[in-house]
Amino acid sequence: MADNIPVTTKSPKEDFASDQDVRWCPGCGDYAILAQMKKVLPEIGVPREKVVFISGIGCASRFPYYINSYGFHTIHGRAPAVATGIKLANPELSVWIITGDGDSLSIGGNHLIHLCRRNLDVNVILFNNQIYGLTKGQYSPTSPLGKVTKTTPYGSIDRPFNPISLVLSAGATFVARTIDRDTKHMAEIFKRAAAHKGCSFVEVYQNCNIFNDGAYRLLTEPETKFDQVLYLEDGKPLIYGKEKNRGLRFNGFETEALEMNESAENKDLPVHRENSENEAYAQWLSRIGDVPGLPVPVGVFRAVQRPTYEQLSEQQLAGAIQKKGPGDLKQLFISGDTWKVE
Amino acid sequence: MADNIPVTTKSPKEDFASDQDVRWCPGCGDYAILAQMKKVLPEIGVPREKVVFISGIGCASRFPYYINSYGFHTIHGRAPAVATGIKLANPELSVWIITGDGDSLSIGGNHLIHLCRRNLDVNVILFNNQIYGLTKGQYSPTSPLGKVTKTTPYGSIDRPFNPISLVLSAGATFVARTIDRDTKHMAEIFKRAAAHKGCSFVEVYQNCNIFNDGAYRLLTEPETKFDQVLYLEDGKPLIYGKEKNRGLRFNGFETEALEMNESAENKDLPVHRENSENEAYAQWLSRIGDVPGLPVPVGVFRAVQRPTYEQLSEQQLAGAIQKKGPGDLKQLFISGDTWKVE
Amino acid sequence: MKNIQEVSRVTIRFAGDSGDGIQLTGNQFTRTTAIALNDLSTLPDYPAEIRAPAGTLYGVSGFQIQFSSQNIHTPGDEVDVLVAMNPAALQSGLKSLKKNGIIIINGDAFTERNLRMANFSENPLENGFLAGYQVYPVDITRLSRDALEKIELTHKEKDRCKNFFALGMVYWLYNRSMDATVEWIERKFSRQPIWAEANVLALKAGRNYAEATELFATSYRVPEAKIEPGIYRQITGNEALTFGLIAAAAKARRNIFYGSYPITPASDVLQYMASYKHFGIKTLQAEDEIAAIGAAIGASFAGDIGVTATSGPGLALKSEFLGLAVMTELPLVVMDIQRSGPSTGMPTKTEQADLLQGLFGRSGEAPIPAIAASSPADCFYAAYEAVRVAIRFMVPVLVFSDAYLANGAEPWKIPDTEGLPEIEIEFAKAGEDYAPYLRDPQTLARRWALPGTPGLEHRLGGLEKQDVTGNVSYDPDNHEKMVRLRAEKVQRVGEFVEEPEIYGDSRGEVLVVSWGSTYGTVLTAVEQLRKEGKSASFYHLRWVNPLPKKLETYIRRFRRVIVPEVNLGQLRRIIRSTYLVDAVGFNRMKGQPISVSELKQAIEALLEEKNNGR
Amino acid sequence: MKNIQEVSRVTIRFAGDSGDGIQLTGNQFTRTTAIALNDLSTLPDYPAEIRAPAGTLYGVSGFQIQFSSQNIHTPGDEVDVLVAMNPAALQSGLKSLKKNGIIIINGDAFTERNLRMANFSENPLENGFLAGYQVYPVDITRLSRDALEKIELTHKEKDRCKNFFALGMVYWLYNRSMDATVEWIERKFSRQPIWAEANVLALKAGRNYAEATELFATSYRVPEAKIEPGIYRQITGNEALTFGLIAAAAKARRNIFYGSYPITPASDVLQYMASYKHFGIKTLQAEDEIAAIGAAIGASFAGDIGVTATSGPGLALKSEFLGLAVMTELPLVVMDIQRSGPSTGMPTKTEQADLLQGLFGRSGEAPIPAIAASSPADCFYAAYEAVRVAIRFMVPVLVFSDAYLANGAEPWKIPDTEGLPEIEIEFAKAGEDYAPYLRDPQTLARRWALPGTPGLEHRLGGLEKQDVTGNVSYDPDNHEKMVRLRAEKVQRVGEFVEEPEIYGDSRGEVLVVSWGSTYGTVLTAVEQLRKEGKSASFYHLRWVNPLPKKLETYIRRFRRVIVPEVNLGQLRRIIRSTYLVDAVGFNRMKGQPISVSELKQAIEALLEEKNNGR
Ligand SMILES: Cc1ncc(C[n+]2csc(CCOP(=O)(O)OP(=O)(O)O)c2C)c(N)n1
Ligand SMILES: Cc1ncc(C[n+]2csc(CCOP(=O)(O)OP(=O)(O)O)c2C)c(N)n1
Ligand code: SF4
Ligand code: SF4
Ligand SMILES: [Mg+2]
Ligand SMILES: [Mg+2]
Repeated sequence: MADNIPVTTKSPKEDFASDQDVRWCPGCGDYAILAQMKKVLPEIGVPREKVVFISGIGCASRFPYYINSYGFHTIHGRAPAVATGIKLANPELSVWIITGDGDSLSIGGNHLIHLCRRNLDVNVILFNNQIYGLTKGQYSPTSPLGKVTKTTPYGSIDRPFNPISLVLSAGATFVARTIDRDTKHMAEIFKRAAAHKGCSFVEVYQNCNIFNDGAYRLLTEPETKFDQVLYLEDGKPLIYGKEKNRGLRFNGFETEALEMNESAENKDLPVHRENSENEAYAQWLSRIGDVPGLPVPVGVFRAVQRPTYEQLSEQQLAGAIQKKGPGDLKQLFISGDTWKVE
Repeated sequence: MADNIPVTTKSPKEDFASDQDVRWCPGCGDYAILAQMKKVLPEIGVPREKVVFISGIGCASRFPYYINSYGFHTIHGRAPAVATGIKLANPELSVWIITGDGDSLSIGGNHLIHLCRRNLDVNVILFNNQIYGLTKGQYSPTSPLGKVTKTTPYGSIDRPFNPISLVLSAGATFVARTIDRDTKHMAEIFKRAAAHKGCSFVEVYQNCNIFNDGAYRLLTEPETKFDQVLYLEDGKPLIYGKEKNRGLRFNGFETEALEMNESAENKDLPVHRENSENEAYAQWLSRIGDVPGLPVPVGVFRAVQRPTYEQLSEQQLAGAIQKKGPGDLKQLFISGDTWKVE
Repeated sequence: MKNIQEVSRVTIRFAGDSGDGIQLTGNQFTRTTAIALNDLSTLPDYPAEIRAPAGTLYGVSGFQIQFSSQNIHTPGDEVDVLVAMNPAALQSGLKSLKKNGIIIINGDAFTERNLRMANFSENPLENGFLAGYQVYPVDITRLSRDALEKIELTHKEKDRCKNFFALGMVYWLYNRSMDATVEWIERKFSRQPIWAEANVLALKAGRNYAEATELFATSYRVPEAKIEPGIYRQITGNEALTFGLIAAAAKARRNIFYGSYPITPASDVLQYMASYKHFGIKTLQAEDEIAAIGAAIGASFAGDIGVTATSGPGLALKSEFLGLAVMTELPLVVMDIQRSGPSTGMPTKTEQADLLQGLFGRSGEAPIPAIAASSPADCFYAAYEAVRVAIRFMVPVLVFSDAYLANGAEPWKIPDTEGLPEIEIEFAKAGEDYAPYLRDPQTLARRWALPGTPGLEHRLGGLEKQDVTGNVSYDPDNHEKMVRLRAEKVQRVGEFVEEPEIYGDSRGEVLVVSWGSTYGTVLTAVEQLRKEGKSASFYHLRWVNPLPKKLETYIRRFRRVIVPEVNLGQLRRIIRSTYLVDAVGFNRMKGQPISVSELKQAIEALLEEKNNGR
Repeated sequence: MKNIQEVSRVTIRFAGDSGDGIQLTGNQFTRTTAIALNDLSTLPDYPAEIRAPAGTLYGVSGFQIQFSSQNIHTPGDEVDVLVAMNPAALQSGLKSLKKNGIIIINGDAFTERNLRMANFSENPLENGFLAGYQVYPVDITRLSRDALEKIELTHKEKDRCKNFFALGMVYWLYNRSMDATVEWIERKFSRQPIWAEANVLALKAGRNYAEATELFATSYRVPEAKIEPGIYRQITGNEALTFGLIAAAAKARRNIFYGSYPITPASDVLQYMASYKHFGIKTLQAEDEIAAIGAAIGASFAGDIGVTATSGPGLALKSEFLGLAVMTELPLVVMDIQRSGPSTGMPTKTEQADLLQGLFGRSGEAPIPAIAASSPADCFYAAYEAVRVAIRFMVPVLVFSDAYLANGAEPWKIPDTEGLPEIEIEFAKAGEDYAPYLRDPQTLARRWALPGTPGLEHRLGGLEKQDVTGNVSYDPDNHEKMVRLRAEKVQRVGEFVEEPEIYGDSRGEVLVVSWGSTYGTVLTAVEQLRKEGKSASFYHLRWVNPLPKKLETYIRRFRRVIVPEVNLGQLRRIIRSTYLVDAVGFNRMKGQPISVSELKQAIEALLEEKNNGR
């Protein structure tokens, strides 16, 4: 079952646009993400002053300047650390981490996986453009093998990370993917991420039209996208294609692609379960997109409930006070062995 | 199919014992690992001068001092970085990274996963004692939830990493686990790791008898170990139990445990495939040990062949020379626009 | 028939295998000494290894205490009494033993194997090697076993009591009451009466043995010292840091967020802090030092008091985030418990060589105020004041301690909580016209606005900030202005905090200037010199950045300035560049505190220069 | 009917949108100027954004060149000619324009929208705002479209040629031949003849327009400068670093291992290095700066020459590993291309504020020799010498450059490869009795032993090393010895490298001491003052650690010492502490090089003090 989406009190007409000039390149996919975020935020029921955007460094990471909420543009790769402190200091805040593929998977890889395992209730939005944008076009940990970039004139020899797989193995409790060009889907996923209690990770395929234009062309062009993208829907079979006539199923752990003459919707195909207990299922899904010929799943790969870090932390604090009484400075000082000099 | 084990030229009676006093606590599991390593090294066919041990900081990381080969006791968490430089500088060296659970999964988590994805041909031996030994008993990223340690007097609230799952998702091509007390198995796994071309990751369950004694007691005590440990063997079914009468199979992605009255060896159970194309299979295996009631798999989870990083790097170098001729300094200087002043 | 001699100052060193209970013995002796109203100072000295093999030189665990009827400030250079539980303890302890000093030896431990491990080719008890000392070999192991004959413990278990036997002997030697220790044992082992009994028996047996055998011809008494009335406790530097933070948080009525990553010798602080959750303390054992400070900065942004602590290599990792803290002007406390470097160095040993790293180890012009604790108990006040300044000035503040202070303990007069200076915070208020980088004209602090407050939404970051608005700015003149403002703000801290007083005359021949944990040593040296009528004074820095105004005045009034440090001259460099004074250094890099006598010699050499015509 | 005036020195600034091809235009002008045998110096000035929206102030891309018949060393303080392709370029360029300077303006770009974006409330071409300048508004867009009428390109495409139209006009103004540019265009667009044709047409049209309309009453000629014979090329600082490394590796007959993580303004070096794999260069784009230096250290251990480069925030991250490099005494080169800080600061702007971080930003006493490049071309020699010293002394070496040098270019006389100093390595040999920490008595270097060599197996690490054997040691005296040996080794570098010479008299009134990229500015200022008969001399450091012996001699021979820096006085602090001289600072923190005229004033003020009785 998916998480409930408690879109309760809509903040009445709050405007999340900030007064800063947006300084991305014209045509950058980041604009679409910003637009959806500004659209979604008023709908998630958290007033502006309780929203905090935290980012590292990169084109993506300029995002906080463009949202009129609290924000922190930190240093390269370290937004999860800062977010952890913020959320533990004030668990009531709605905390969003905005990061790029370099920021979160290169220099910041460790903080990201630790964030996931701790299951802090924050939302990570990873703008994956498979390139370092801000530093003008070096390859990133998601650039494909053989990719020619400024620092790989002979082609990259680093096998890319699969971010979905990585955060799954690190223990993320909500894992999803969406595409900059599919704004409706993106908005839906952002809302789901916001609603999820626990660490939500959203990979957004984002086009960098300056240094890596067209990285996702197959997934966004009308001629190809229907056969290249599989929309995950909880409780629904894994089907795709313009006519919904293509489907996936697993045989053991191997993937079978099926093509039929008619819609596959009511065929006997295994259905998608976001909350499948065994992580291996989502892991399997995460690898499908890497296989040539198979579609790239977008949507929610996994959504399960686990206690959040800040809940547990608050509980320990409360428990300690219950057990020992609220800390008393005088008592603290005279605890242990003391002696009196008259 | 498993990797071939090319135990060719045994280094004749080479002694890998160094002249340094071993300074681990009496009773520490590290001794057993050291002993097996010293036993295995002469058998892998690499002369002592071509062996390099690289470590970070921690009890485990003192290892290089105790092996008479080249060694480098670097800084906390960073052994993979140093190893990468060593291997790229001289691909002929047999490079071993020795690390602890804190060293490799806490401060060094990022370097570890990047090492895996690059598939450098090195061997990582992670001594997992679920604790920080050297700094005297703080919890680590593999300590279980609720664990009381010096820094978690109220119990840990951090969900532990599953190291096998993590390195699998990062792309490690050889992933195995063994136990300090099972010295024969350990030796076998070390040999397999050495033989594997590519990044080999071996998790060794290691007892820290001072700060975390008995973390693996169930897996090592004769009364319990047979029901708690499942030995993975390529091409063999997943069976365990003193009478080999217990078995595992998957149904979809869910795990079924079977118990029979007789040996399960010839029953119709799925067999273990180290080189299963889909990573999800090994991921499934990796999670089994986390489920109460199911056994902990040890052995080789995954072994697949991918080009190694240093091969690709050397190829690019050779290719560049072939294409452009060996670099000529004079030509370099006068490349581009020049002009002459007479 | 006791021959009692009065002495004013004694140094004892207990030493043995780390399994011998040396630290415990030392602590008991310390407590008893404190209750007997002597002033005292202690120095534990652990082996680097977790469990070093018994009998090895590198496995020796030591505990040194100096106690006196006068005020004292160091655990002593030279040892009067060495208690050596094995040959290795003897070997390593001899270096610092006084001529004709007393050695109490556990003769049972002088086996061939142990002798070999301790690098003795022959038994030093037999070959005259120890001539010139008063040697008392006692079969401590056997005697304590004998004393516990009736107790149902194995031999091995009984041997764990032998440290109390030794302690009993020493108690006799210094005419100490055993009551406090007996009471402690009984409290400690209230659930294991057999152990309580055994330990008490061993203790008494040791004392009785010394008495009955008239082992020592003379025993000693150290008269009471004049000690300020009050309630006291022993406190280590790391405990004191913890208490200081907790006290400051209580006074500021904010929570502490303590993010850290274990590293010797700072790990204790995280451990202590984690046990005080009922004070509203949140602790995070982060994945590394970088995340630890990052989380602390985040917590400060959200309204907690962000604190992190580490040692040198960890401070290096925090450098980049420290730059962000400077730029975002958030309150933050960063404590560096220095250890011996460079690199991993000698991680269990002390040193003061992170000063320049702390002051300058960041990219760009990123000044940070820094305070240094001068004794274990002073760590309390240093931490407290760091929080006060961090909040008042909206700056990161560095606190320097070191391994010597961290593990060392001294009696601490428990302060009156009401008497601690107030810590007030004035947050920006909902609805006000908030400019994130508008400054208080006096402190130059910007105002703290908490996420969650309507109307104060703003964005911080590491890009250069426009004055007042805090928007990103690449304007050349703005940058120049902001760089200078940040520097000026740090200088203003100097007007807020109290400047230390000079010890001794305020003009004269030689001025000794120091910082941090050398305090006790320098004070002792200068005290002694002054008693000898020499013209030496002492100025000990509390804030090493900014420097106190008075320092210049004093420097100009002395013919010579000397700066003793456990580094190659880091403060000296700053003093020379700031005041253009030819300050000389006294520098020792041995992983140990400097010694009073060596320092005295160095000062005397300066004093004598004049006679030699300088 | 051309009225030609001879001038000795001109500064031109091209400015426009980043899409306007400004850098390309500047580079072509530079090349032509070089071929015309003027001395020159250039300064590109990119916007911080990747693709800033057209017309914005922050999106202005600029390129400044000073050229002269004399030797010059800076791109000029004040601009003689501003080519402004749009209102924003005009707005931001006016600040530095000389009184009565020439402004060539693309009138077509002065639309209402562009004016608004450039913060002009009215059109400055119409309201007398530009009185006091020689203003030449030309409809460059329209005119170049007209010139390309016959070419089959869209309007938008044709507009991409308008920079050549502007360049053509400037060529006319300075009596330049267009041959070199025409030849370049034809070579560059040999596969797209239509573009070749269009660009050449636009270029010629611009020149013809200037000529035909007699746009400028006067044109100028800058006579040839005296330039050393040789083959020249333009080189940026980052290119020069690359070449220096490659040359050193070739001379040492070892491979370079270059590990780095992209960061402005150091990323180029990684990019260049990656393209020279046929020189046996291995590059690793590491996951972060820490891994980059770690891999470089590993590579050095295994026998490559390990190199890494970064900027300030990245250097902070490398601190811990630098400590390891100091302890393990491996050769390593670490280059810091400084940018404006603290924290992220103004990442595209220049600054010199990492000096103290570089020298002191590590835990413990961890000294490192450091060399600073003084001009773009000098980066070649700095990198080369760094490798030499790293290998000879078995030490990490820091190379300082900055954004100004990195992106700036100057003509470089291509050196004779044979003439470069030799770099010899003597590895330990198989079978020898190898002691890892046995030292060369002269350099104090230990010997490099390569994994793979039988019999030399040894283990390095960050724990303190025993002298000679390199075993782990906690011995107090050994630590003291090793700390001092490491420090002494760095001092010995001073005996190996050449000391710079003073410029000007070797005694006198004011000595200017500087380091790094201020070289050109300071030299110019001192040159000018000396021409005016003032007693000023100039000593520019090459190695900032250790300091040259001569420096003290000179410092003592001048009444005053001034240290100009793009920081708050970092070298000044070192000089003051080392020589106890009351060196004053000249400090500007604007993300830009300091200006000659301001510096001159500061020096003059010092010169005049005397008259005022100091
Ligand atoms: C410590 C440090 N190292 C390097 C950089 C330079 N840097 C800034 S952003 C970036 C990578 C940007 O790539 P990504 O995270 O994918 O973001 P994008 O620009 O593509 O959105 C790098 C290397 C930095 N700012 N700080
Ligand atoms: C930068 C840095 N931070 C912290 C430390 C302290 N430290 C040394 S080892 C260690 C953790 C050891 O745990 P693990 O890696 O599990 O190794 P073990 O001792 O258990 O074998 C820590 C925190 C350090 N040496 N350097
Ligand atoms: S460089 Fe790429 S990612 Fe960055 S703003 Fe431009 S288009 Fe977007
Ligand atoms: S502390 Fe634990 S891991 Fe370390 S040496 Fe001792 S027993 Fe082994
Ligand atoms: Mg990116
Ligand atoms: Mg461990």
